[in-house]
Amino acid sequence: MNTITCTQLPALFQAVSLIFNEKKIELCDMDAKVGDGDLGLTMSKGFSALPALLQANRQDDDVGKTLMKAALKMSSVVPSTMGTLMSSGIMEGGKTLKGAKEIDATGLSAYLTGFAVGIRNRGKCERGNRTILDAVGAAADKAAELLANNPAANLTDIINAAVLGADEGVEATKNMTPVFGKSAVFAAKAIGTPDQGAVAGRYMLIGMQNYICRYFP
Amino acid sequence: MNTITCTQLPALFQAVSLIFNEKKIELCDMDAKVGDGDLGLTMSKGFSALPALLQANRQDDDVGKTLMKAALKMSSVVPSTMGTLMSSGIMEGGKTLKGAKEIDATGLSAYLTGFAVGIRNRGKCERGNRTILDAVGAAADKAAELLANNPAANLTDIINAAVLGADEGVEATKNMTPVFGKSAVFAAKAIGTPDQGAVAGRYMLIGMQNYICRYFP
Amino acid sequence: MKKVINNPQDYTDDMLRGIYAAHANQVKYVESDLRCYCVANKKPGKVAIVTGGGTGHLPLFLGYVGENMLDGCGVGGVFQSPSAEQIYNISKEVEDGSGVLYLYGNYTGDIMNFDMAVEMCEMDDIQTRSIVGADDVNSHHDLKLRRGVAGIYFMYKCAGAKAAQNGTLDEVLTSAQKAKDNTRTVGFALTPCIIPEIGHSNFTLADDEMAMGMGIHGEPGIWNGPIKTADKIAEESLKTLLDDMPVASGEEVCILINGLGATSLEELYILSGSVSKILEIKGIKIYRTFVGEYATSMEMAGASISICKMADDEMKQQIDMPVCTPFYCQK
Amino acid sequence: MKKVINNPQDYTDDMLRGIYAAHANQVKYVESDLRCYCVANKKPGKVAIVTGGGTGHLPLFLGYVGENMLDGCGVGGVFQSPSAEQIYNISKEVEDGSGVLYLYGNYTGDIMNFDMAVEMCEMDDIQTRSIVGADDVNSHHDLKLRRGVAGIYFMYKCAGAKAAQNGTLDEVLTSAQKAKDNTRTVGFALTPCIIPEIGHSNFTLADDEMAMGMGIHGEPGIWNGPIKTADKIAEESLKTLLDDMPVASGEEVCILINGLGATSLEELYILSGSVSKILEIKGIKIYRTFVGEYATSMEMAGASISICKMADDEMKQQIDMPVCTPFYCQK
Ligand SMILES: Nc1ncnc2c1ncn2[C@@H]1O[C@H](COP(=O)(O)OP(=O)(O)O)[C@@H](O)[C@H]1O
Ligand SMILES: Nc1ncnc2c1ncn2[C@@H]1O[C@H](COP(=O)(O)OP(=O)(O)O)[C@@H](O)[C@H]1O
Ligand SMILES: [Mg+2]
Ligand SMILES: [Mg+2]
Ligand SMILES: [Mg+2]
Ligand SMILES: [Mg+2]
Repeated sequence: MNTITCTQLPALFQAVSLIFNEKKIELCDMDAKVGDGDLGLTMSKGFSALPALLQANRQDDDVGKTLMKAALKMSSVVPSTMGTLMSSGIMEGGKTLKGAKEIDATGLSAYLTGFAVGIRNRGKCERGNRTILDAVGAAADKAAELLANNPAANLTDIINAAVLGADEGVEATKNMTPVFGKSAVFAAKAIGTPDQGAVAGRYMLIGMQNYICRYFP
Repeated sequence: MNTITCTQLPALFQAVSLIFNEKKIELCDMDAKVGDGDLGLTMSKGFSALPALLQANRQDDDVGKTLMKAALKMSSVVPSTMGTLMSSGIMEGGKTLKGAKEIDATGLSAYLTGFAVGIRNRGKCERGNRTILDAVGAAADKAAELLANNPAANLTDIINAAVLGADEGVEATKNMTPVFGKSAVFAAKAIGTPDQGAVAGRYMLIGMQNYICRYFP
Repeated sequence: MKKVINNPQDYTDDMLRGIYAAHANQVKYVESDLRCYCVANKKPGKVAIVTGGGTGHLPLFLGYVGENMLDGCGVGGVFQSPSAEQIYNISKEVEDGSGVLYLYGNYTGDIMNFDMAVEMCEMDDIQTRSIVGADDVNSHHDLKLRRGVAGIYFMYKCAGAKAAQNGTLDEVLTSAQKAKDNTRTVGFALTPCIIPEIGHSNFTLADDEMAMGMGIHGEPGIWNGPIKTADKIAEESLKTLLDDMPVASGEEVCILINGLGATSLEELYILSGSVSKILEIKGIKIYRTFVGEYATSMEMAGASISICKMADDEMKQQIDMPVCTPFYCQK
Repeated sequence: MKKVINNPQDYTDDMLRGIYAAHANQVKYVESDLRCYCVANKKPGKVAIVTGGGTGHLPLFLGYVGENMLDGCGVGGVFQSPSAEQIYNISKEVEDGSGVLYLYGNYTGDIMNFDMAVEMCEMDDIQTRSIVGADDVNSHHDLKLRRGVAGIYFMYKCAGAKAAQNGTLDEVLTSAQKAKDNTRTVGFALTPCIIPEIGHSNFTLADDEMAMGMGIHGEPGIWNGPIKTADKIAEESLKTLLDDMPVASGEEVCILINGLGATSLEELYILSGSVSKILEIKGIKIYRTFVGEYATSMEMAGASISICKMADDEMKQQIDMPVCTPFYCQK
């Protein structure tokens, strides 16, 4: 069936960890230009730990609760800004799935919206602040729009729409001025390049896309 | 008369301060090679202050008490090793003149011996330790010897003998190993050059010689 | 990198092991996690105060855990936040029915993790309040966006005193807030510091240069230029401080002259003397002067000047309350 | 020279002015001489303890003047002795019929001036005793010729406690002597410091080098070489210390990990952890651990490790006695 079960969650995020391992240096370099240069390290460290945490913290067959619990543990592994934001996103996304035994297209769209809400709440940020929210918020919107227009859309349709939204979101950050974190100090330097957190958000979605397109083509 | 009175004490030590002003750099450089390089400064600072202190602290017409009191004040001006030693020497030298209204040849010889005793007591040093004592001790001995052999010796004879003794004393320090103070740390460097404290002791005597030879030729 | 360390990766934990070995009768850790730092003997029933932040600022943050000050501290890696779970575990240990105040510096990573810990405490019905130190005037014109630096000491002192006197959670928060509202800091750096795992400094200053307004992680300041005399630095700093928070002639303040790590106590007292001279001319009374290392940046050279206006008598009593931690005793 | 100062010539007096302004209720000066540093309120009738030495080592020497520690301190210029007259004037102020103990470091200039002060006191029938700290093992094989460094803290602590308990002059001296006999120190430097009036450092060390056994004025040590790990430094230092003064398994010691100025507290605790690990293996019990800046050399980087063997219960009580000075509080 075209749904992701609790058993598959580790593999889903294994795909995310793969892409962050690939992009580690690229993200560190981006971050070093305007911040402390740890972004690639924390992303790959956090998502590398997540599959095992999903395994170890499986809550019955509840995908929502499992995501929430594992994400909380992941935040301890990488308590940096982006580590905490990613964990908060997954926790809030998981909350939308609480009680569900599997993730279908509607569930995935809800998860993505929840993820963006989690980021917004944790970061106390708004769209346009040049953060990861600009990528994942646009992604969630695009996915929700697709589902509204096409209630028969499947998991692959949803994640493809989300990645498209993230592409646009990342592009848009190029003209935004940072207001948060270490980059804010170097605001001038940032203009013209995309926000590194937004780029990381997009990579996370691409990692999920890689898995979904392969197993639910 | 061939004696130094209380009124003349400031001028006597003015002559000493003159020579230390001339030799300031030379003494600093010597000291810097094996110590902290302050010797020239402290000698010129201390002896420059002394004439006024002798003036201000004149005790009736007692040359001994006047020297003791002024030297104590001088030690506050330059509380470094050599400053304290010089003050202690003058104080102990002054003690031998306590009650005297003037310094004659016998008095000068006694003063020089007392000066050396003051240094030895304060420094807890012995001859041969490569210190100022090696210069002023030899000077006092030479002066006392002269006086013993020639009871009619005058002030000039005494101070000339003292300077001769100091010359020999300084020369002898070239082959001595330092045991005290900052130079002790650099013992090896010291060999072959005279001890800077001994050189300073000799200059003090030459300063006195300059005055005495001029006023009591 | 000239540091007395072992493996740079073990910097934080080696430091903590040293601290626990030295002060076993005063502090302990929970959940087998060295970074969950708690007071050994908590006064029962009182409001708990928990702080936290990155390593590299000793005695900040953990150094203020102790009698009449704080109850716990989440210890992050060098210049990194502790995790929400660590903060939560500490809170569970030190909370004793009267709630927990989270009092820490205004840094994104810390805020997020403390906020997350708040949510975790809520699930356990542990009452929490949060407040951040944000005293560094030169870091932002907007009060809310300023970073927290040495001035947090006054918040610790006042909140700690109120909690020691069995104030309620909201009263303790109010004391912290009052200290915050009345505290401003200006800092400057002379030399950078080195993060052990990175091994080289993240900025340089020429041999005769200082950086006014630089942050304790090396965040750029408002000017870099030739180093000024203590008198001139005091003058410029006090102008910045008093423009931002006016103090009238006759009013009383505490001053805190804080060393960033490598600046000698001799220099701090010279600077303190400069500050007190200027305040005297302005007719501003000094209630108490604190001089020393209160919030450092490892071996960074430089200092900060904080002013805390004495709002009322209660605040003075809080400032005067004796405290005792392994790192800081006041009688 | 990166220092927060005004005119280098005013370094010592500017510092003193800052100190008196900050701590007017605890300390004062006499004879209108800033360098005659005395406790403001002396406990009547007790033996007075007077120390002194050059400026540049804060909190040494004057920082230990205060409740249950010392009563006065002659303050010299940077690395220079105070004058005999200053020491004498301080003695007259703080002596109260029970005599004065002179307790200072084993340096020629200081010895001469304290000895001269002894003679001046004798003329006034003030009873004196003198003892010097000489704990630096690497400075000389002959115990009598060793210079005094951070270990003098234990002498201050024990003598101060005995005087506070109204011990006689000879009893106070005995307590100081017992602390001296049981204390040994080893130090090392990583970077030099600069005398303000000179303006440049008097030695250099390569970027990866340390100097084992170097003195606090930069006196050469026993080796210069690549910097070692904290564990290795602790190992070598303890070997030197314990070879010089054996401590049997089961015996108790205090340890003092002292920063020379620019070395961070984080590093000092890492080193302290290394020391305590090794002592534990040897079965030597640690009665108390002191970590911080106790005797510095302005902005020199480096540290020293002192061991003070607990000779008896009285000594432990003396070590435990609460003290409070403007620079140092222990509860
Ligand atoms: N308050 C915030 N809300 C949302 N995202 C934020 C916030 N602050 C920072 N970010 C994101 O985090 C990224 C930086 O992450 P990271 O390198 O972990 O932070 P740090 O500056 O703590 O090293 C930024 O590019 C931005 O996308
Ligand atoms: N204990 C001592 N007794 C006599 N003379 C001494 C003693 N120690 C040092 N000196 C003399 O003092 C000289 C150094 O004087 P100074 O530069 O003032 O000392 P420092 O700078 O080492 O304190 C030495 O050359 C030596 O002649
Ligand atoms: Mg970063
Ligand atoms: Mg010298
Ligand atoms: Mg320091
Ligand atoms: Mg320091």
